[in-house]
Amino acid sequence: MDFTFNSAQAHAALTLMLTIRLFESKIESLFSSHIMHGTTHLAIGQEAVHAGVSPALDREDWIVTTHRCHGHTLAKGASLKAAFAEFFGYSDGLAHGLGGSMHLVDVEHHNAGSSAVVGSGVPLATGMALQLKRKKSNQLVVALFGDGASSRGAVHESMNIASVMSLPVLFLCEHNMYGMSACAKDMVSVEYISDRGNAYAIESTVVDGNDVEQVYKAVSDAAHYIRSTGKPYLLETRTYRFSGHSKSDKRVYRTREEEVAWLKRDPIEMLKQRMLQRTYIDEKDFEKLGQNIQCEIDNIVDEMIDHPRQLSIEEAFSYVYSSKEHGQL
Amino acid sequence: MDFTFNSAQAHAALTLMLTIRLFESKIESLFSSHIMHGTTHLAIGQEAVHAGVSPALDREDWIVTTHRCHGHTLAKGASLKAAFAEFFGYSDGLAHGLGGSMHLVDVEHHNAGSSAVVGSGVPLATGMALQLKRKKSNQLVVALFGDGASSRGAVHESMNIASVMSLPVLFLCEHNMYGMSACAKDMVSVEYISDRGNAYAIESTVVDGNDVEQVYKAVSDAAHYIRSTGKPYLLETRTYRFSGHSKSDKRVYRTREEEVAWLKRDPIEMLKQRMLQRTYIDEKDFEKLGQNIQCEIDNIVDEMIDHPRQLSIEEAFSYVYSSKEHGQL
Amino acid sequence: MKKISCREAIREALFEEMARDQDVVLIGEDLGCYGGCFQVTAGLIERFGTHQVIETPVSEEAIVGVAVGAAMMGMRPIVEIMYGDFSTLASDPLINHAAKMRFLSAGKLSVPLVYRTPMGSGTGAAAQHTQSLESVFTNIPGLKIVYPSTPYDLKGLLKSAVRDPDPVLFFEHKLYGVEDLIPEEEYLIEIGKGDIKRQGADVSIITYGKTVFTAMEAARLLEADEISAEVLDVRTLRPLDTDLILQSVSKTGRAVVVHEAPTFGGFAGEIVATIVGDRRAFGALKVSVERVCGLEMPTPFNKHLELALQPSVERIVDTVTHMFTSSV
Amino acid sequence: MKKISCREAIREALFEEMARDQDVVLIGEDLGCYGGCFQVTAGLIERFGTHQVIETPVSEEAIVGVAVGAAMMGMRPIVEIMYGDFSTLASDPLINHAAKMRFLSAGKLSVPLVYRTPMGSGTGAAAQHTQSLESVFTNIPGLKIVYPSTPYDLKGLLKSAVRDPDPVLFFEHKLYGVEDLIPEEEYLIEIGKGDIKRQGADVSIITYGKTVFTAMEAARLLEADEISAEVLDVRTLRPLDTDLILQSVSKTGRAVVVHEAPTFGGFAGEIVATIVGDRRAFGALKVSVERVCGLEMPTPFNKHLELALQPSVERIVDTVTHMFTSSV
Ligand SMILES: Cc1ncc(C[n+]2csc(CCOP(=O)(O)OP(=O)(O)O)c2C)c(N)n1
Ligand SMILES: Cc1ncc(C[n+]2csc(CCOP(=O)(O)OP(=O)(O)O)c2C)c(N)n1
Ligand SMILES: [Mg+2]
Ligand SMILES: [Mg+2]
Repeated sequence: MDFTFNSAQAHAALTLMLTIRLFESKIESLFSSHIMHGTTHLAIGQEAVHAGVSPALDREDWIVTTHRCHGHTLAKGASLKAAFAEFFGYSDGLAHGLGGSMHLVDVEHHNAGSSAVVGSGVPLATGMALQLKRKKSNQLVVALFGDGASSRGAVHESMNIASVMSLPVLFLCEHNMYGMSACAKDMVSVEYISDRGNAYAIESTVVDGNDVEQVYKAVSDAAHYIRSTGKPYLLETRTYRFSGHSKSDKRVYRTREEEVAWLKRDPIEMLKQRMLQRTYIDEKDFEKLGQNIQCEIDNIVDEMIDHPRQLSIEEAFSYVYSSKEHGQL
Repeated sequence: MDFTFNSAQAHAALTLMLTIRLFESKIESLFSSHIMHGTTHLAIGQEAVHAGVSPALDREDWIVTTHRCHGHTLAKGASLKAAFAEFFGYSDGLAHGLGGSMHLVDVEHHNAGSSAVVGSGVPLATGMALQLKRKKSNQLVVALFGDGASSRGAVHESMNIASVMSLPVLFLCEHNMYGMSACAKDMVSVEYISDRGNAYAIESTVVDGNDVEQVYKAVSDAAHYIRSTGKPYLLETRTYRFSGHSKSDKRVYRTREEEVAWLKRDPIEMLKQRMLQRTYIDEKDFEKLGQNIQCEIDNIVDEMIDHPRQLSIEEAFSYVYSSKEHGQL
Repeated sequence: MKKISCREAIREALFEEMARDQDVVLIGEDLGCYGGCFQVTAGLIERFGTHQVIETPVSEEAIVGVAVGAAMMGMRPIVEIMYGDFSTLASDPLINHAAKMRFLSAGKLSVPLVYRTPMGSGTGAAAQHTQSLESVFTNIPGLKIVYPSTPYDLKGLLKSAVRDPDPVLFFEHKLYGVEDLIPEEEYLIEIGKGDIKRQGADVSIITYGKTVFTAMEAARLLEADEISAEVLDVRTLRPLDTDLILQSVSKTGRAVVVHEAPTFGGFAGEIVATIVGDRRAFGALKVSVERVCGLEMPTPFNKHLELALQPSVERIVDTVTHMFTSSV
Repeated sequence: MKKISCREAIREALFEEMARDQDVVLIGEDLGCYGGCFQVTAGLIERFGTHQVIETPVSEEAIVGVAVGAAMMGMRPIVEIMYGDFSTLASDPLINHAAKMRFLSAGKLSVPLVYRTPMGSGTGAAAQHTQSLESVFTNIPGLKIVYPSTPYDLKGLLKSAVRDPDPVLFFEHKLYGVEDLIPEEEYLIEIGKGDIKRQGADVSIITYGKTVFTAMEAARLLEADEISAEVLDVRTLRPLDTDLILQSVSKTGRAVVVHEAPTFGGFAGEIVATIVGDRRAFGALKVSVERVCGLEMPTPFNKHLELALQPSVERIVDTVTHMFTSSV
C-alpha cells in the first residue's frame, strides 16, 4: 500500500485514536468503580477503524453506528462533553440521557445514531441513502456493522436493495473476529465477508483494520467510487477488540495467546511507530499528547459528576411523540 | 448434457407432468367458473421442475414447498383426490380443508407443506435438516423457494446456518423470472441466484428448468453430494410460469412476445418431442395418456362436488392445540 | 358529494398527498403497473413515476427499515405491505426503530412514516393471509394506529396520517369495494377522534374496521326489538378517543366491544379496561361488558369455517338481547 | 427444600429435562462457554456437548424458524433469545408458523418448541433492550405463554413447557439473582394455573413476572393500613386461569392489575375484561378496576427515569388506598 498520511493527517489520526482510547478507558474505570450504570461495549483495539472511517468522509456524509459506537461517534465530531454526559444519563448528553452508551446520536455531525439491535441499523442507513439520492444530494451513508451482524437477514435484504436501486451506501463491516463470544470462523460461512459483494454485484475489498492509513485510503476510495458511480460499496476492515464484549465479559472464548498476538498489532502503537520513523513525532510529544488528552477527560468528568443535570419525566415525555398532547403520564 | 431418461423414466415423467398440467388446468376452470373460492397460484409451465425434483429424491427425503405448491405436492406422491378435496375445503382434503391451495401438506409422503409467507419455509426446512442430521438419518430436505423469495433475509440466514452447521439441505430456487409482477432482473442483484452459493461456501449450479431430464439429473447429483459430504447444496432451475401469478392477474408486467418465446419451450412439449424422437411414444399414445388423465380428474371432481364433507367448527378447534381442553369456543 | 369505494378513497388520498408534496413516496411490492395486491395503487406510477412510486424486492423487514431511514432524512414514505400478516416481518423496524427514533435522538430525528396494510378475513386465503394483527402494535408507545372503516374515514385519516410527523400504522379492512359518499372538496380527519356511526340510547357497540358494518347491521336488527343501539367507530386505536367512549357508555349503561381479531388478548380488552377504569362510566354500567370478537383459532381455508370465526350480526344481536333479558 | 436463585432454577429445569431426553436441545446465541447473556446456561455445554447445546449466528428469525422445523421432526428445542426486544425478529416464525403448523397440517405435525427470553426493565440498557413485549403474542391462538416470577414457578413451569406438545413462549424477568426455596425432589407445575402468592380479603392485586415482587411489597405495606390485599400471580398468560381470577375478585370485590408493560394495549386489559365480562365478578365489584402498569414511554437510559416508568410499590399502594377512601 503506497498511501501514507502527511504529518498533519498523521497527527490528527493519532490524536483522535488516543482520545478514543482514553475516553473508553475512562468509561471502563467509571463502570468498574460502579459510578456508571447499565452496560457498555468498548472497542479498545479498533481505533484505526474509527479514525480511518469518518475522517475520510465529507462532513455532510452520514454514519449509522452500532452498539459499539463510541469511537465512531467521537471520530464523526461529537464533543467529549456531550458524549460523557450521555453515559451519565445527563440532560446535556448527546441524547439528553435517554439513550446511553448504546445509542450515541449526533445529528449535527451527521451521525444518525445506532441501532442496538445488531444489524438493524443497516436498512435504516440504506433508506437514508435512498432519500439523499432522491434529493440529488452528493452525500453518502456509511452503514456500520460487525461480523456477527453479517448473519442478519436485514443486512442481506439491504445489500440487495442498495444494489438494485443503486444507492450511495458504504457497507462497512468492522470485522473484529467475534460476535459476543462467537468466533466468526464458526458463524460466518465465508472467510471474507467482503467476498459476499459478488452476491449483490457490489464492489468490495478487505483491508487491515489496524492500519489507520489503509482504512482511511480504502474509505476515501470507496467514497469516491460511490459518488462517481452512484453505486454502493462493501468494505471489510479486519481488526480485534482487546476489551471484552461488554462490561461483564471474562473472555473465556478465546486464548490469551491470541490476544497477545493482536496486542502486538495495537493500531495506536503501529501509527506511533510509523510517525517516529518518519520523524513526525518523538516519544516525548507522544507522552505529552496522551497526558493532555487524559487531563482534558479527567476535568470533564470531574466537573460533570459535580453537576448532574437530569431530564424530568415530563421532559422525557415530550420526546415520545412530536406533539406533546400525545405524551401521556 | 449426456443424461437421458430411459423409456420407463420418460413415461413416468411425462405422465406426472401431464397430470400436474391437467390438475392445474382443472383448478383454473373451477376458479373461473366460481366453483372454487379463495385464491390460487398456478405453475403451468414449471412442470419440469416438479417432475425433476421429488422423483429424483429418496422417498424418505422431505420437501418444504411454497404458495405455488400443487405440482411438487403431486410429484411427491399426494393423491389427486386428497389434493382436489383440499381445494374444495373438504374434510377429506390433505389438510382437512383447513389449508387450501397455498398450504398443501402431505406428511405421509414426507411433504411438510408450505409456508405462504414467501421465503419463510426455508428456515423451517433448514431446521428439519438439523434434526434429521442429529438423528443420523440419511434423509435430506429440499427447501423450495422462488426468485422473489431469494430477497428475503430468512433465506440468507438459513443458507449461512446450513453452511456453518453442515446441514443436509437442498436449497432449490425455482427461478421463473418473476415474483408477483416484479421482474427478477429489477429485484435480484445477481444474474444467477446460484452464484450466491459462493457467499455461503455452498456448492451450486444452475440448470434449464424446462428440461426435466436436466433437472432430474441435477437433483440426483445434488442429493448424492449432500448425502456423501453432509453439506448443503444450492440448485437454481430456470423456468417460466405461463399462467398469471394468481387468479386475478392480467399479466400487464410482461409482453406477449416474451410469453410466446417461452411457450415454445413448453416443458411437456419438449419431453414429448424427445420421446417421439426416441420412439418411446407416438402421437396417439400421447393423446390417449392425456385423455385418461383428464377423465380421471373429471371423475374425481364430479364425484367430489356431489359429496361435500366439511369439518365442523368443533373438529377444527381440535387442531389448534394438541390437548383439546385448550381449544376454546 | 360523490360515491366512491374504499379502494378509490385510499387512492384519492394517496393521489392528493403525492401531488401536494413530492416527498410523499409510495414504497412496496408490486405497487407499480400491477397496482398492488388489492389494486389500491393502480395508476399512480403512471402519474407520479418512479420518483414517487418505488417498487421493492420481497424484503418486508428491509422495506420498512428503509422507509424509516428515508423518513429520518425527510421523506414521507407510505409503505404498503401486501398482507397484515407480514407485519411480523416488519415488527422490528416498526417497534424497535420507528417508534423510538424520536425518543432516542431526544427529538432531533423524527419518522413521518405511514405503514399501510390490510388486515382481516373473508377472502379464503387461510391462516397466513387473514389475521388481524393490530394487537402486535397497540402496546407500543411512539406509534399511532389508525383503522378506519368507511371511504370517508379512510380518505380523511390517510391524508392526516401522511401529514403526521410521527409513525402511523394505517390498517385497512379488505372490503375495498364498499362504497359510500364523500365530499368533492378536500378534507382531513383528525387522528385520535372516534365517530358515532349511529346514535342510540340503550347500548354502545364499540368497534372499528370491517366489523363497523356488522355492528351497523346488528343495530338495525335490534331496532326491531326496540333496542336502540349506538355504534361507535373508534377509527383510531392509539391514541384512543376515550372521552367519546366514556360519554357513550355513561349514557347507555351497556357496552359491547366487537372486533375481528380473536377475543383473548385482543384490543377489545383495552376498550373494556378504559370503560371500567373510569369511575363515572363504571358507575353507569347496568350489566357486565361483553366482547364479541373472533374465535380462538387460526383462520381455516374452508369457507363456512372462516365465516364461523368472525363476529357475526347474529352473535352481536344475541349478546345485546341477552343483556336486556337476563339479570345482572 | 433448598435455596436457589431464579437463574439456577431455570438452569436446573434445563439440566433435568436435557438429561431426561436427548431431543431436548438448547439453541441460541452465545449459550455455550459464554453461558448466555444472563449466564443462565453456564455449564450446560460442558455437560451435554454440542449435540444438545447448539450455538448459532446472530440470526434470530432463522434461529426460531430452524427450531420450528426441528420441532416438526421431533426435536424439543428450547430457543434462547438474548433480549425479549428481539422477539420482533422472531415473530414471523412464532406467529405465522409455530402457532399454525398443527392447525395447517390438521394435527399431523406439531411444534413442541419452548421460546425462552427475558423481558423488562431495570438493567439500564435503554429502549431497545428493556421492553415487555408479551402483548405482541397474547392474541395469537396456537401459542401458550408463561411468565413465572419465583424460582419455584420458573423451574416447575419450564419443565412443563419442555414437555408440552405445543409451542410455549417462556418469558423471564431479569431478577435472575432473586432466591427462594424449592423442593429437592423433581416437580412440575401445570401450565394454565395461577397462584395466590398471598391471601387477602379486601382487594385482589393481579400480576405476573417481576411485579409480583412489587405487589407483595405493596401488600405488606397495605397491611399497616389494615387493608388485606390478595396477590394473584397468573403465571400463565395464555391460557389464563380465569377461574382463579374470578374467584378472587368475587371474594374481594376490588381488583388492581399490575404489569411492567405500558398500560395502553397491554395484557392488563385482558385481565380486566375477563373480570368485568363475568356477571358474578362484575356484580361483586365495589369500585372500578384499576391498572398500575408501565408508563407510555420507551425506556430511557437515565436511571431515575427508567425507575419512574415502572409500576412502583407506592403507585400500587396509592391506587389501592384510593379505592377505599373515595366513593365509587
Ligand atoms: C438482533 C440482536 N441479537 C443479539 C444481540 C446481542 N448482541 C449484542 S452485541 C452482539 C454481537 C455482535 O457482534 P458483531 O456484529 O460482530 O459486533 P461487535 O460486538 O463485534 O462489535 C450480540 C449478539 C443484539 N443486540 N441484537
Ligand atoms: C413475505 C411475503 N411477502 C409478500 C407476499 C405476497 N406474494 C405472494 S407470492 C409473491 C411472489 C413470490 O415470488 P417468487 O418467490 O419468485 O415465487 P413465485 O410466485 O414466482 O413462484 C409475493 C410477493 C407473501 N406471500 N409473503
Ligand atoms: Mg464482531
Ligand atoms: Mg418467481
